[in-house]
Amino acid sequence: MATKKNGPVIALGVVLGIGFVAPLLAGQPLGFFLEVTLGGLMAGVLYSLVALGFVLIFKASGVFNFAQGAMVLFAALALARLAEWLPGWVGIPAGLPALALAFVLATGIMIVLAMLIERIVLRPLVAQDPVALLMATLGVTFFLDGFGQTIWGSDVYKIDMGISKDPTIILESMFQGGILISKEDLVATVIAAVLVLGLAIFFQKTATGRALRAVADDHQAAQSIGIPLNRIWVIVWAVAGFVALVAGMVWGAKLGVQFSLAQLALKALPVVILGGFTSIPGAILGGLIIGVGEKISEVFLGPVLIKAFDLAGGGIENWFAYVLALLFLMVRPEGLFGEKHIDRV
Amino acid sequence: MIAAFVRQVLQDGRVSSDPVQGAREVRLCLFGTMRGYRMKAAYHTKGGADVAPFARKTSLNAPGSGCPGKETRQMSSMPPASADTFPRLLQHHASVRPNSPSIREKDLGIWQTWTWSQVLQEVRALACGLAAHGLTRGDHIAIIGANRPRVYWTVAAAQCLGAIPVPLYQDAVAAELVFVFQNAGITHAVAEDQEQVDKVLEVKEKAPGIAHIYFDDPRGMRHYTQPELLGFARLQDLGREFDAKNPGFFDAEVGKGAPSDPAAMFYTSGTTGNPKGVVHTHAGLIDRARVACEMEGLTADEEILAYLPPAWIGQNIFSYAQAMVAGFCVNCPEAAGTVTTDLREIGPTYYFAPPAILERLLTSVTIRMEDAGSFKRNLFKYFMGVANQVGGRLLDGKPVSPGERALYWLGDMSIYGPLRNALGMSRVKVAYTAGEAIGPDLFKFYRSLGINLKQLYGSTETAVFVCIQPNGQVKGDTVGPPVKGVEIRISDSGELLIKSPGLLKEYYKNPEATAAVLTNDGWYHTGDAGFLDADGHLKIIDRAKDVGKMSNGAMFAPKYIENKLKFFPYIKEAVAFGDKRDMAAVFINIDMEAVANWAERRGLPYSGYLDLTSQKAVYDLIKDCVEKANADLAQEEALAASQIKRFLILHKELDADDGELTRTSKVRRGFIGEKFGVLVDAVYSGKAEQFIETQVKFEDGRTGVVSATLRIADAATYPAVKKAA
Amino acid sequence: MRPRNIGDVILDVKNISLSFGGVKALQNISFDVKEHEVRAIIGPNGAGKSSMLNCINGVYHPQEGEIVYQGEVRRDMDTHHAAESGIGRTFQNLALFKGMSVLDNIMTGRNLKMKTGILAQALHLGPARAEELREREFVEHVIDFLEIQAYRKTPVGRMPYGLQKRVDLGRALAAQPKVLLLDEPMAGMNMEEKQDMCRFVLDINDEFGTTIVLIEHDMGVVMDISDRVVVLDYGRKIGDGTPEVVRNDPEVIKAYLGVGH
Amino acid sequence: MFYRENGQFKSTYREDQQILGIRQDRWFIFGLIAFALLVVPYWGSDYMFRAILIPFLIVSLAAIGLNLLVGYCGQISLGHAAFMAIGAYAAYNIVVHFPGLNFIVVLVLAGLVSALVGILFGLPSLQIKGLYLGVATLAAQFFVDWVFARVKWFTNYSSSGGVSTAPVEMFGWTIDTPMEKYVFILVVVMVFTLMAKNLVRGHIGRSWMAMRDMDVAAEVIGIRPMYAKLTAFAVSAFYAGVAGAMWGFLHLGSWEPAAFSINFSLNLLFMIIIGGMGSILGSFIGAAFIVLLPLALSQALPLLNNLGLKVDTAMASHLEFMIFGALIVFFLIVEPLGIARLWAVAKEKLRLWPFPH
Repeated sequence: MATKKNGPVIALGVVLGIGFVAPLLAGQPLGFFLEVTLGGLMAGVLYSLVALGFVLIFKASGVFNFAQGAMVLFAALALARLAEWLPGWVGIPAGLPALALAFVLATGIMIVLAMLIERIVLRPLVAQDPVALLMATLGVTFFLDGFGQTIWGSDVYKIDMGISKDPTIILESMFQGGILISKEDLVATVIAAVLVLGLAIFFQKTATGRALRAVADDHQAAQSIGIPLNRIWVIVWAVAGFVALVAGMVWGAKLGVQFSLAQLALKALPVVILGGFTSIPGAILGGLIIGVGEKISEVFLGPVLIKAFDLAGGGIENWFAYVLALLFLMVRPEGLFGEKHIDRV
Repeated sequence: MIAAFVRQVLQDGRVSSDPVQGAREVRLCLFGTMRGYRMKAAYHTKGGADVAPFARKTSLNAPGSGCPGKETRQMSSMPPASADTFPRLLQHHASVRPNSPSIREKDLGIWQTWTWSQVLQEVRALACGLAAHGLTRGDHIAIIGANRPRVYWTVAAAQCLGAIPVPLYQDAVAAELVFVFQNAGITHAVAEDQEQVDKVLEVKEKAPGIAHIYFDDPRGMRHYTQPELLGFARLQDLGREFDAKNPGFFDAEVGKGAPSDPAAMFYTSGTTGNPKGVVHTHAGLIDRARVACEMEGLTADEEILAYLPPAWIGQNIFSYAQAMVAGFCVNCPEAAGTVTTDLREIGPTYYFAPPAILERLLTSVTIRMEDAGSFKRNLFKYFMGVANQVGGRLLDGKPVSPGERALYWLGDMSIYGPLRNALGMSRVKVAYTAGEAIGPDLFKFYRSLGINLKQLYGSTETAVFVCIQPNGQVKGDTVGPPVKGVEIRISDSGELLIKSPGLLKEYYKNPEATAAVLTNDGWYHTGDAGFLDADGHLKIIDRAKDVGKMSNGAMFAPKYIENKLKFFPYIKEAVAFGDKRDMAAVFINIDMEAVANWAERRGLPYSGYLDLTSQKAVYDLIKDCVEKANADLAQEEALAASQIKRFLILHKELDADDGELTRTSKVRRGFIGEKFGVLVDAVYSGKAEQFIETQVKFEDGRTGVVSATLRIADAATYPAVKKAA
Repeated sequence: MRPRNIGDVILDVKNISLSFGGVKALQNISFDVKEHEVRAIIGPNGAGKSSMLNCINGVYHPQEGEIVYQGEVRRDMDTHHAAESGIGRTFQNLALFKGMSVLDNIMTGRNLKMKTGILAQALHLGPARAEELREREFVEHVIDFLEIQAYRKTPVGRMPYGLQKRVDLGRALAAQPKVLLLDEPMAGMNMEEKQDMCRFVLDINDEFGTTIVLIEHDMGVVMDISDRVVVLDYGRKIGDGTPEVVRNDPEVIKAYLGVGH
Repeated sequence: MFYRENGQFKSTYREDQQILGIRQDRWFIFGLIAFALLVVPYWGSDYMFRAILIPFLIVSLAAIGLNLLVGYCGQISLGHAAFMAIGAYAAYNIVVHFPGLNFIVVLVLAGLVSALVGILFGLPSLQIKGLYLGVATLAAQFFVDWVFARVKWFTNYSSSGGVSTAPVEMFGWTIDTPMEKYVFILVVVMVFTLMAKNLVRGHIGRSWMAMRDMDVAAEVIGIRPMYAKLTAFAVSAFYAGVAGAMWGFLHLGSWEPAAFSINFSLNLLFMIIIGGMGSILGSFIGAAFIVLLPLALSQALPLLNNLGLKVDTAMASHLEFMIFGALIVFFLIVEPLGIARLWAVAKEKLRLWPFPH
């Protein structure tokens, strides 16, 4: 059906359309709008990174991993603290070299974590109701939050990627005042793009990747041709752990590593609903839509709402993603790119 | 299922040699023996109240236990003498306790209850309906079905009209029923359901006298068009109409009834030929029921579960006659598969079970306890040991030390109480067992739990109650003294003769059979051999025809001796010789499993059955058993002479395939005596060992030869104990 | 032989076609069911038998055709309306409420007849309680009828398979259906259980006059208990008539009976 | 072991269907109630009422509400604290606009408002289920959080964004001491528990469980999914609303929107997972567990420190997180029906004692 193919386009169109109309209503310049949009896209990249982890795990094991946010926090904490401690332990110079080594170590930690979760939590719960699995990952979330802060500490930590925090102004010629953009965000975008590209290659070209796809398509069939499910799950969780680490690094660098990271990561939930639970492109596009939508609605819709309802400030971005996802669920539960097969009544 | 099982059990106790031709003589005799424990036969003097705070009070308020106040109160609850027929008893209770429960049935998930006045209404409607269909005084009405209120109402309704109810086993096949229907001249039949109706219709082809068939459960009956069929509810509707038109009819019919009228007829099979209809009168049944009620102090508050076949006289006595006399409530289970649950729910205060059922219950307890964790198992073991020591004495009102009492109380909290609850016997005040010999351990198990289980002796012809073990005088190997109204005499041949108000009136239309058992001066020949012990308790030994005499003239009861031995776990079978000889001797089959276990525990090596049987240690083990049995026998003056002097352990297991056992696993004493003649000769010629070669049939049909040199051992005997009466 | 009392057409399926995204599950199926009869639907696996039942009671909505039930014409039913107008249903793969006891499962089948409001229930007020007790008694008759008294309070999951099938039947019976759709009521049963189930099906038909539409694989059972048989094969109807007629229909023999029979 | 059921037979359906069918259970529960009502008020300390009993009881009520939805009807909710918030703010506004209204009426009205919103947020459940519904309820949580944080009308334009309440009054009785609060809450919770029990044993409860266990079969036998699910949402939100109003008025006294955050929601969920899904008793057990564990941990701190383990309060709260998380996983794997199920098994064992289960 026509509407289905055009769905993603229409959705993005609607979000951007609101954005175009809103500044006109508010009498804001277009350059500011573009700046906001770009800012939203950058934030969206971060959402996409977390959402990627969700999608990977859901595709391969049908588990709705509520703990992805906790994994992001855990990975970011590990990275930040290791980078801080390593110079003292092994005499490696602080700064980028320490960060690089910390990244390698943190990757190892996330892989071990993935194996433990698979062994201790998932394997005993195999073939359970999806809701039970969701709740199990809720348990994992709490455990990781507590565990991470116990071993890594619970203050706010920095990840210094050596990129200047100074904003750059681009397109000065086209718009009055140009558009403010942060280098950090640019780097984050690049990293995300590289990661996505890497994942795409991994899934398309490597034998393991193909096995993963086979598992995602049909568990039983995959098992019957000899693909060991348990190993696949470990790999997927490990990959998701790695994705979490990258997200944690980028996010941590931007916002600082702290407990609220885990909560922010919850935003990835509406992202995957928008994009579809099983689609990697969906996760990316969904993240972008939410990121842009949030910023635009906050900046442009916020004042309108504040005026109309006499609000004590904006904060629309706190719920925008969820309500958008909710509306989406009512209209198009399989998401933008998701498979038609859906848990419908 | 249970009914069928019980019937099987009850039939096993009978003497009929033909297992197929469904003879169902139910003899409640008991071949009790005692092992391992011994209770003094002294009458206890303590009153119920101060016997044991730890034992439940209900089990101890025995009449004659020095508690007169209680006794008179119980007596006064008995109906007046004017209520001398069952219909009048029904009317009495309906007026005295109209709103007390009379009968319950678990139906549609709850215990549907009818009060005495409701039951009277139901019976009245039913009787009038039957009358409208021509059932009159002296007619016979067949009742086939499981325990349901309507079965009992039909009995009462027939009795109101002066007709005679004939309850029949619901698992009997049509062919078995034909004779009964013809013999009794049955005109009306009440069948429980489609299955029973089909059966009666089949019988009708050979017994065309059947004019009316009523069915209780209408399921599946929609398409039956036979004119003689009518639903139970319709019959009662008919009765109500009839009653409305003839208002005085019912009471007049009840008024016409006399205590000497026949009240019911129970078919029982002899050893040969057709079944015989045992005719009992109102007076006989009511008298026996009343005497037993008074003796046990049964009141209108008792609850009983009716789960045995209604065609068996015991069921009629416990669940109809006694309920009618004492006015207590009868509970009918929901379905055959729910009896255990129903028993637990009701928790009867009055209970009967044949030994086989008690045995099965104990087995299930044992098996389930095997599965329990080690803590529970050890707890169970420990406290069952305590119960074994203390329980019986507490129940009998014998002295028990405070320490023992405390221990028993702990056991009661943790094991006995829960176990009684699980068995459905928490509230049991009186429980009876009868029908066959009950193993002393089995009997003691229930008693030590605090369940007042007692043995009784009786048969269809004697309306059950001949002897009952009184509270506080329960001896494992006797069935107690004769109850009030019963006279006992031992004939010169050793046969037990009985005179009792509850004796049968006659065998229906069978004067020869009647004359054979009932003498002109009113003595009934039981066919059982027995004697009264020093305390006046009856001890049943065997069927009279199986009892022989030793050459010195002393009584020789082989089955009694064999049973005594078989209660030892190590002895599987025993064959006793001694008839017309100067001493008693036995051949023994060891219980391979038990003895092998015993051998392993003691580290005794053996290579197989034959090897095990020839071991000296095994002979010593068995000798010990034999001597214990001798010690028991020495206690009985009449049997002291038949103590076992010599014994041997057979080299092969007695087997039905080799003709040594009947197909129902009873030893064929005569055949064995001939087959192993060399051994018999060797035993009586005093040899110490004897070689024998025996042909055996293997399971695959081949035959082979087993040969062995068997040791013959001597056993110590004891001087007869002379008892002061 | 059971005396029969078959009435007029109660359910008329006309030209039903059903497809799932290009897969044609049913193609132009028509047949009728008369009141009080036992109507069997047979056919190899994947013939569309269960889909047919699902169309009748509104689980699936056919793209074409109509269903006339008790004179009422409709393209598709909604499940609630189907249940309310007297169409009961059992399931091929047990669809019992696993967390509930036998009694509660069958009581739930009776829910349709229970009307008291939520507040009355919360307060257990007179009418709510009276209704509960009244319907309990009815349900007890069902339990009695199906001879599962011993399992009344057992969680259904703990019962043997054959008895679970009985509970499924009981749950459908509790609503006193006019038409009972039975989806392979004897699948996976041993001989004895099958006999019991046959007896129950016939007894239901006899005692309550319930019209029965059943899917069954056991040809012996079908030939024994059904009045008329519809034969489906790959979504098409290839035979219709009494067991005798169907048994001797060459096309049916070719498509179905010939294989392995 | 303590059960003696012989002779406890039922001769009417009413007896057979009563809530506490076994006499020994009846004694136990009545004993417990008598103890809670007659002994505890005179014996408990203020700390005990304020820190343990009051939160335990209120949170139990909310957990019962959540259990009705999740455990009985099978509809997941990750945002149940939002309904508590709605109840609390509704009660606040009712009291603001109708001062002097009997507090019981306020509670009921607050519950009703919450129930209405519950129906609204339950609407997606007609379309979606499982994980998707979980996200929808999260949306409710965040949206509600935002509304109460930002829309000044709801907080009566208080400058801080928080609200505070005066002591509750009704029938001339001012409920201001912890003991009085405890007694009032206890009675309310008892009444609502009884009503919940009545609901789940009635036909509405069966239709919920039917939806939970096998929704297609439920529809086929004539249960309307819309009715079943929306009533579950409504009742569940009603309970949460009442609990929320009591939490605000009787436990907190004054509060900010963060009082009913997503963490509260997740805690409620943990209560029913640990306590037992589909069990009223489980809701109490779970609530007790979640309320008591942090207290127990903080009590244990000095002990641990004495043992040489360096544990500070921050660490204790992390430890709490870990224990909760591990317990959730443990129960989902080992006993998905929670402690209530273990309790039921234990009871079954006692009934069968000395036989094994």
